[in-house]
Amino acid sequence: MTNLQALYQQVILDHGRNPRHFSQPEHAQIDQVCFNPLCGDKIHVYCDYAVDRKTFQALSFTGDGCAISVASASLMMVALQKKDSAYFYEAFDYLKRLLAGEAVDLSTIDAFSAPEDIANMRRIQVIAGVKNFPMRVKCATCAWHTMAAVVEGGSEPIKTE
Amino acid sequence: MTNLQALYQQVILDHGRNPRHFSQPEHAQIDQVCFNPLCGDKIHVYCDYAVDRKTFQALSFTGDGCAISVASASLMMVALQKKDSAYFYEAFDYLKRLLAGEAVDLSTIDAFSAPEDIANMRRIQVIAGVKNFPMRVKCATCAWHTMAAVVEGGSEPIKTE
Amino acid sequence: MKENESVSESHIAQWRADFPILRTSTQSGKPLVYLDSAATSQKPQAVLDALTQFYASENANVHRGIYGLSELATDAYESSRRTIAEFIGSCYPDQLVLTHGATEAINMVAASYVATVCKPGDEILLTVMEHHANIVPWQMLAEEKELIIRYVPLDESGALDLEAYAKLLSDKTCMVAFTHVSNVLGTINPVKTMTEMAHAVGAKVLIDGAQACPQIAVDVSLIDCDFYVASAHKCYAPSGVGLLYGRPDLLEMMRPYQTGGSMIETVEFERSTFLPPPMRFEAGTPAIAETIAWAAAFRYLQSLDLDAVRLHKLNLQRLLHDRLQGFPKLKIHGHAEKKVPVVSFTHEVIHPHDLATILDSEGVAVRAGHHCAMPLHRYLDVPATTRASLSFYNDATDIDALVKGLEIAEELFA
Amino acid sequence: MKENESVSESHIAQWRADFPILRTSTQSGKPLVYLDSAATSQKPQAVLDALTQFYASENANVHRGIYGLSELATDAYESSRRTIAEFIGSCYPDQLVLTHGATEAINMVAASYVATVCKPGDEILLTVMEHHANIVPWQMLAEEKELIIRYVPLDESGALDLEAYAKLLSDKTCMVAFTHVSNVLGTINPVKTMTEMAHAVGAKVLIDGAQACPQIAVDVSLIDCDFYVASAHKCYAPSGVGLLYGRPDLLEMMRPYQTGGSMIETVEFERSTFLPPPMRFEAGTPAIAETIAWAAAFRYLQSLDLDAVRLHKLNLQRLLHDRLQGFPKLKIHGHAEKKVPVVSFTHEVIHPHDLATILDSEGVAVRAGHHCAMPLHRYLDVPATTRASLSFYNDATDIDALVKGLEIAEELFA
Ligand SMILES: Cc1ncc(COP(=O)(O)O)c(C=O)c1O
Ligand SMILES: Cc1ncc(COP(=O)(O)O)c(C=O)c1O
Repeated sequence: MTNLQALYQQVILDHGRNPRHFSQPEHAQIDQVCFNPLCGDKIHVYCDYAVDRKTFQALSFTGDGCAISVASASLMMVALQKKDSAYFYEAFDYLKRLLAGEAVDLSTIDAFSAPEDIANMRRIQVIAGVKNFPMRVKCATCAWHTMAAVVEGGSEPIKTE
Repeated sequence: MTNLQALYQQVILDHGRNPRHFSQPEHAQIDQVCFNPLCGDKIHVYCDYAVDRKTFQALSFTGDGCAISVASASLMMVALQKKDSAYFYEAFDYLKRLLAGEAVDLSTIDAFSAPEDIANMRRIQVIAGVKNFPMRVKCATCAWHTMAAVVEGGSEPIKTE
Repeated sequence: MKENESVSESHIAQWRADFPILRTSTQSGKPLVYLDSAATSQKPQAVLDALTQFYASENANVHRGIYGLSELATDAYESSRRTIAEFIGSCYPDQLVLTHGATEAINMVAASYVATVCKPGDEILLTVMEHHANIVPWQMLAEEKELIIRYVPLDESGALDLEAYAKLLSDKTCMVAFTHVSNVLGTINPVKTMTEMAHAVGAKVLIDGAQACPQIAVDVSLIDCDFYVASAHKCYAPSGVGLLYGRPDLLEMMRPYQTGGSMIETVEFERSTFLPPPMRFEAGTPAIAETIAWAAAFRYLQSLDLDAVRLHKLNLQRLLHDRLQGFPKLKIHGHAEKKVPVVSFTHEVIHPHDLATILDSEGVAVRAGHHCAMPLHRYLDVPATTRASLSFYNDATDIDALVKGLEIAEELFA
Repeated sequence: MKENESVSESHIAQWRADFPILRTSTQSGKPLVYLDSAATSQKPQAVLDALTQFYASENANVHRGIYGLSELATDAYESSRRTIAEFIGSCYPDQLVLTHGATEAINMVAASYVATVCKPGDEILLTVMEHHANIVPWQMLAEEKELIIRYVPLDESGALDLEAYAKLLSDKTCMVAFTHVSNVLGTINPVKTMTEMAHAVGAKVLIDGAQACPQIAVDVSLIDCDFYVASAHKCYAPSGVGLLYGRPDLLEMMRPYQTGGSMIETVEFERSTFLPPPMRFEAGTPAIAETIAWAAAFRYLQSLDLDAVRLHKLNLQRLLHDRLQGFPKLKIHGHAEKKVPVVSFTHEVIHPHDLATILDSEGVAVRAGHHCAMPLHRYLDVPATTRASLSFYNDATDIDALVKGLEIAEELFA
């Protein structure tokens, strides 16, 4: 598999073309936007919290972007439905380690014990193909940074470069 | 004679050190200044006209400058006493031809027929040594440009670079 | 040479050989196919030699020394000003201000000319195809001075809509600023006509020549514009230097922009007086070697068979359009009748960034994004485009490589 | 190494060998004796190589491309920013704005910071030894904003009069701007103390490091100044680039200076938003290769035995003063305790221009005039001076040549 094939694996192409949870709710408690001024890409993440103020009740996104950024956002959406911020940080940390080139053993991460969690994280593994394309890493993390801002309750638009 | 010796001939050193007609009159009809912003040199030329409005009645100068600019001003002063603007232009033209490297035959210039005129112009010849030092040509012509402004009746300070 | 005639291979091979970077390979191991000349041009050996020679044997500061080396440097610098002035058809080198780039030149005109002559309510007329450098300085000025900015729209082909332009011009228009050649669409604008029309209502004209200077013959005297700007780095020369041509009466009345050494006449503790143009606008030590190398780039260009260069670029442009039209899912933005070999396009399926990455893996360097023309992209209603911009050092094999890369991309995304 | 110890000849010979221009001869046929490093420094081979290598194998525009070459260029440019930041002791590269020179940097602070915070009647405190670049921008601002400029005088030795400085500081002082090292007197100013004193009255401090960066170790974090500026061309690097270090909170609140590409976040037809510092202040294509070559110059310097360099310059300075004191008709301006090997002098009989011409005929390049410090010359009551400014690539034979030239001049004018 060439670097390019590793980058554009079927999962990426599929999620890039048919992003999941891709919709703009009429009302969202939180609407956070990530904007890349150098290329013009823009991703909105919408979120409602459950009554416990912790669980992501409704989580969706919209935006214009390349296959990598849309697929990464879509995979994140799938993984985070009905999860909470602690889980998000675990997942983001996992992604960062993958992007740093680490071979992560999923079974060592307590947060990912349910079969569904493991399946989601396996899919997220394909995003790591971007590590050989430094200029594109920002595409892969754009939605995740936006999500971090959602969790931290910021309201300023997020920028990546 | 090296280029340097040709530049700093006795006449130049003498007029540089003891400039003739170097004084500031109490009242002068015309006070024209030449200023070189790049080196800070400044030369004032003072002039009164005779009743005919043509003959330079009183002509003197003051200023700070290098040996070349002061000597050239001094030699000009000597040459132009009691002369008129037509004569000045002849003399300036003569200087310009020398600076351009021409070997000028004084006897062909009608304006310089009196022995005194010829002696003055012979002395002015030494200024031509500056032609091998392009950065210094402006020093040699500073006073002359000022005099041209006097004759043309300008009142703006003259700048050379 | 006639149109449709082709340029001899040996000509093209020689031009390519003059540019050392074209012999290198990319990280993917493929030979470099450089299709991003609109962002910055590559530099011929003659320019590298001029830089090295200056630093190794003539380097001194200019306008300030009496000694021989400084005189040499000053002569080289000032004669470079003459060469550059000649190249854009400026009759007098005194009309040529050396800046640090096209961007600085536009900022200078906004701050030192327009800011002093405009009145609240006056209008600045731009076009929707401008580069940010020819938009943002005017927006800043408009905010400060309560001016109104209007934009000339495009027709279907990506050319300016001259009827709309005529209607937008009025006696309220104090400044019209437009690009000579679009960095996205490749369109060559009818600058002489547009200048005449602006002058007819009493407006002044600034032309952004950043993309024109490297591609087409420029003659500011013929165009009769008031200001013209360009950047060396797009003209086969080093970064860090650019030009502002100005009509002498306008330059004369303009207040200084930056202040400091070299532009002053006298400095006293209380106040200072300034030199006439162009020095008035060149504060501080200029980009000496870079300016000298810019003149070397112009001399290099002049040494080429210019008819052959022109024809070769025309052929490249046609070939590029033809080959791209072979991809039904690909849309080219910009089909103006007169254009340079700069083509921006979008793909129905593949995002410009993905395309650029895939092309890069084939050694093909194209740009993806908004190309510093966000408003134009908004106007075209696309978030980003992929741009291939060619120069005379490109050839048909470069276009083959682009096409092959596009095929690979379509396969991958099929 | 201890003081008075001498530096090995082979060390010095190696340094000289690193600078190709030092192997050339002047028009007079004499070997070049370059004593004008304060105007601009010469460039080592390492810098020429960095330029050539970039243009021949890495050239692309920065911050804009996805392809590998553009990534290489961007990395090289941004890592150069880090190198330059480190060199002046700036902890974070984000505090380092790349400008086109010290002059632009000062103009930027005047327009984008002081203009927005000062009130009519506020005072700007300068010193009488400032270069025009650190006077004229403040005069322009003072005129526009009704500010008052005051000047710190000198003591006999050519050092700043710190008592007078203390008295001039008040709660009206909004900005204090002074040079780190005088380009005429060679004086090294006590910048840390002066900064503390200014901060104690609530004033901000800009330090002009144009002469300091090439000569002494600079640590902006230690000095704790608010702004620091310098020029690459005086630091053994190309022309066309300079720096502005700024305290992050001040940079953050500063409005953009020039506007255009690269410094924007979004551009719409109506308005634009801007990137955070340092990008906010870097409109247009920067001097890419020149910045990369500047970092190469710093790396070259770091590769030297810095103790030996320091000692050698101290020895040169002493030797220069000693030898010049052998001419009773010659007056040295500037005997401060702490100084760099820059000496300006006047001669009772011989005008500085005549001296420079005579020295030039011996191959000795010195500067004559006001050195862009007219007010200082007025203050010293001399119309012009002759200046010999040395760097570590000079040696004792250069001083011999200067002395021989002075002897010839005195003979000629005897
Ligand atoms: C003390 C000082 N400040 C500022 C400058 C201006 O530097 P530049 O001309 O590179 O902008 C110089 C150099 O001429 C200088 O010596
Ligand atoms: C049309 C146009 N105008 C202006 C500019 C700005 O040029 P620079 O970045 O060299 O100042 C560019 C280049 O990016 C351009 O393409």
